[in-house]
Amino acid sequence: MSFNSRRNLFFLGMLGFGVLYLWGLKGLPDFGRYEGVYGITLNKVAVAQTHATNLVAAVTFDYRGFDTLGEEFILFAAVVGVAILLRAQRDEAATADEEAEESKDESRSAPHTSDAVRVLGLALIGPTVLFGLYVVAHGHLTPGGGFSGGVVLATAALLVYLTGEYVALRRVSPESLTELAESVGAGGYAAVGFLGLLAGQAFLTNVLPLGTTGQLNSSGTILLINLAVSVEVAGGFSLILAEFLEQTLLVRERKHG
Amino acid sequence: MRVLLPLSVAVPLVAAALLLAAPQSWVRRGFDAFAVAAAGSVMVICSVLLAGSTREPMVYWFGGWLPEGGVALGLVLVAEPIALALATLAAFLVTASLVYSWHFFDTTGNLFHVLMLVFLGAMIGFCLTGDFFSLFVFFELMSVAAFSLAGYKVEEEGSLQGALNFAVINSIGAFLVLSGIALVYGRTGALNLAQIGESLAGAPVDGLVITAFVFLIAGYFVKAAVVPFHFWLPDTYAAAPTPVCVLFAGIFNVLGLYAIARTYWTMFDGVLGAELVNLRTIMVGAGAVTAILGALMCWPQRHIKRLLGFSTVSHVGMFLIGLGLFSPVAFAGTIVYLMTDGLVRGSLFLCAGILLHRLRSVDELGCDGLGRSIPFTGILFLLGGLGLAGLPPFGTFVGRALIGEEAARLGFPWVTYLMVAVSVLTAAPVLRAGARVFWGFGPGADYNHRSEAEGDEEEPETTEAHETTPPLMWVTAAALLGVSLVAGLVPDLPVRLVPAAELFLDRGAYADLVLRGVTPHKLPLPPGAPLLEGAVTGVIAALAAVVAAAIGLWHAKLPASIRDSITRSLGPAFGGVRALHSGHVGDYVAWLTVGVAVLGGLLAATLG
Amino acid sequence: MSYLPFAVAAWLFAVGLYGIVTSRHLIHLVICLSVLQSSTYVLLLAIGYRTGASAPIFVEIPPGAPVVDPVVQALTLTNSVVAATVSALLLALAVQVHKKAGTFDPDELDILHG
Amino acid sequence: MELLHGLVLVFVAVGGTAVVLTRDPLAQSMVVSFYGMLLGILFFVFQAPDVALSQLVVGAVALPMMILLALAKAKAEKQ
Repeated sequence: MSFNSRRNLFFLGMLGFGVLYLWGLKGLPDFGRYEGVYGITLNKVAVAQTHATNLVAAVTFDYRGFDTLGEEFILFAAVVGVAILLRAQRDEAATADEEAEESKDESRSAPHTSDAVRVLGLALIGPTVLFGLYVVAHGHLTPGGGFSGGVVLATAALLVYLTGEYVALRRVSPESLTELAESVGAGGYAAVGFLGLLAGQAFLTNVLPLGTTGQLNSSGTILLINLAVSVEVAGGFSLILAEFLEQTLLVRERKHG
Repeated sequence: MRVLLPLSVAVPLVAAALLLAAPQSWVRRGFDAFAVAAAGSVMVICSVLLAGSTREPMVYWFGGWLPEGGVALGLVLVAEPIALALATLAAFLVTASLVYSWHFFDTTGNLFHVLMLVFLGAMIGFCLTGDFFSLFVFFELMSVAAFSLAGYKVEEEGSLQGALNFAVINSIGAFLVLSGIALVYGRTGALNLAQIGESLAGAPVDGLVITAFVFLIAGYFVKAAVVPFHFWLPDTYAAAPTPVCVLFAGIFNVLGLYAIARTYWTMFDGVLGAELVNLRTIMVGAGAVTAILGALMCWPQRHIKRLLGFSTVSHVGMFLIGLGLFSPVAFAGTIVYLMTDGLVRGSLFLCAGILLHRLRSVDELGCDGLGRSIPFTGILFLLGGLGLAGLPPFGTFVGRALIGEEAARLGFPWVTYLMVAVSVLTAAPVLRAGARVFWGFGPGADYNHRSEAEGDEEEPETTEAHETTPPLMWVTAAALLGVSLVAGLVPDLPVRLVPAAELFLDRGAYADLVLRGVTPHKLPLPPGAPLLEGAVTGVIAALAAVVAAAIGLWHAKLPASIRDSITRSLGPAFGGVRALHSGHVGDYVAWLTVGVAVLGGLLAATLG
Repeated sequence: MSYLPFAVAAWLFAVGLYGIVTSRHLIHLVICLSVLQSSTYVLLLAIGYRTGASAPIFVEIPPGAPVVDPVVQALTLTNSVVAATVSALLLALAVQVHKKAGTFDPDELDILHG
Repeated sequence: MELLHGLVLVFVAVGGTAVVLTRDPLAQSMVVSFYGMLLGILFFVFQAPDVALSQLVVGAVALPMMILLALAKAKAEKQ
């Protein structure tokens, strides 16, 4: 189809689609007047039942914990997918490595990063990690948790790359490290599920002591799951960024070398 | 027993996580053996659950959150026979694919196995869950694993483009489903399927109900590849790795249809049930269009995997007809049909994989006669073609006959003829390709075929041309065919399935089971109906397919006047339909939008 | 006013689709898909909103105080992080297509047809 | 409160449109970062601080970063 006929066909369809959607939305309760029975019930019982003050965390990691396990594995599968898709180029990367080593190219260690950027980046790593850990650890009490905290932690890993410590990091093989984080994160979540089975309860039952509401050490398995998720998310995002970055850096280096 | 329910989903997922952590220094066989063992044990778990559920359906509440006063707080898995039959099929196909790929990919590494296991866990979760949002989560999980598997052959341009089209269209489908879920949640304040069903029942049909239903149906139509949401399928199947194609053709598409049945029977039956007659017409119509279009598109294909892709589209259309009749008998027939047919199509894909392994190509014309050296694969391929046509005792004839009879009873007498014609039309090109490739029938390769489209772009999946076929490859292909054949020999198979189908279609019994823990009454087996007529039809269809294949091979020998009139009458329409399959993702999305609008218009006009 | 949040959700869905249909660059296309996805977040959160209610976090508010629906937030929260990784997967696909075909323009990708 | 809601919603609608209409992916990565921030603000106004936080780190930082990297990668390969 030509560009215009495709667009016109789309507009034709969108006319019907739009009318349908708007008609459907009219059937919703007015904005701000929602009284859903699920949410109302949880609002009444959740704090007492889970000892988590953040209801969203209670829903995500306890009541609907099995869903979140599925979501964890979506992330897991997507990250493995990125690794597969960029895999072919890893062979090229290996070739580039050999070439570089043969020529003993000094520029490899710090490609195109000025000292000012490096100092600033290095200085930011510590606070970023701390902030990430804080967000993760307080997920059951205040907004945050393993998902957002994990991304923040991955940002710290990115800072390491950007400041040029990338090649140093490569020596400890970030791929296998982040892959390990992936499986520990996803597997750890599932392990918490088996904890319930071992205690003779249902899968993913919150069998640990719930502690005092409002304390950091409370809400039982919610805290544990939060940690597992943060490992998974941080590992996943680092791996993705590394896969993309590796190529960019190496190709750039090859050109210079 | 009950504890096997969460394990059926958790085991493959945990196995995937463990496999990823396994050191890369493991030998390839280690990954293979571990993955096969994991998938095999999941198959055992599912079969045990299946056997148990036919005696007594079960539910499993995660985290111990039982429903209080009809309000579900947590998430639930529901073990009932139909869902478990599909889960068992999924586990069987994954195990078979992993066994098959034992010698198949000359690659190292574990990522392929990891994704296959995630895919398996997602399919089982999708079948068993009783929660609306979990259904979406496992839909997404399945899709994401599938995108990566479809693009596995990164050195091939077609594989990447196919995967990209697939990913974009399926993601839009998923967002449609999520929007539908949001609308339903806004109305009912519930996410548990049974609870939503009770909340919606008896309410008047309004815009929200229709829109939510259309969005959900359309989203699952994308997955099932119903026209005009089907464009991604041939692109993806043509280039995806063969073991993955087996899963796509055998189970992935039909799970989209399964989700539609779930959605309708647990949630919307109470509100849309009064308009069932109109809904039935729409569904049967959509199925018929899909079946015909897919069958016609099979003919010009010379790329065998793409041909099998279009035959999948066509057969999905027939399953949709069975499903859209909204009756227990037709539903039982549909389940039999889609399971046995999926096995046959899976086996055909495996044979195509052997071709790729031995001849480095799956181009019908390019391989003309080259398959003479592998006659056994050729026999399997031809048997598969006859299975597609519904030759007894392949189970396919049972399902088709049952759907046809029930359709006639419900006022669609033409459905039987349509289904026979469509299975002949999809089987004949397969037989034609088989006869040409494995025995060199028909004019030579230099003969000017009407199709100039994609020929041998496909790269082989193993590194060098092989002199022999590893036994595991054809054994798996034969096993899939064999199971389909045995299914047709089980006496009264459909009769045994009818009570399970009735349970599936009983919204009240489902809600009692999930929300109140009431085990449904065991339904008596209905009297067995002789399927003699269906068997005779099956034989006739197979013969017709052979004749049609012969015409396909030697149509140059037909009198010129007949050829000209065929070209004149069908040529332009054919060319037009083919041109729509442009490989352009923008086109596909435009068609998707139109499809939603048309579905919405039809439902609004008849139900609103 | 009470209809506006829902209309915005519908608008984002439509605009995202428009972007995908008319896109001439695969990376642009993937970003449009993420706009489309944001429509579902806006819809879910708009549905669960209650006028005058607080966020569902019982730190500075007494137990039993009216709060907005926590369920839609839980659904959106996990989704938004996961969606980013799926976008990464699509971007990786786009980059690989570009590597093989030498173009990001869907109009020039024509090996799949018929 | 009403006014604030309306204002942010309109910004989001305009922002989403701007993302789609920015045809150059490099420029688009900046616009999408801004759009991610707008969404974060909207979710905050909707009393969803959890979602707002994750939207900010993902939509305003991580996603644009990935787009830039993907573009850089494609460009580097071309040269």
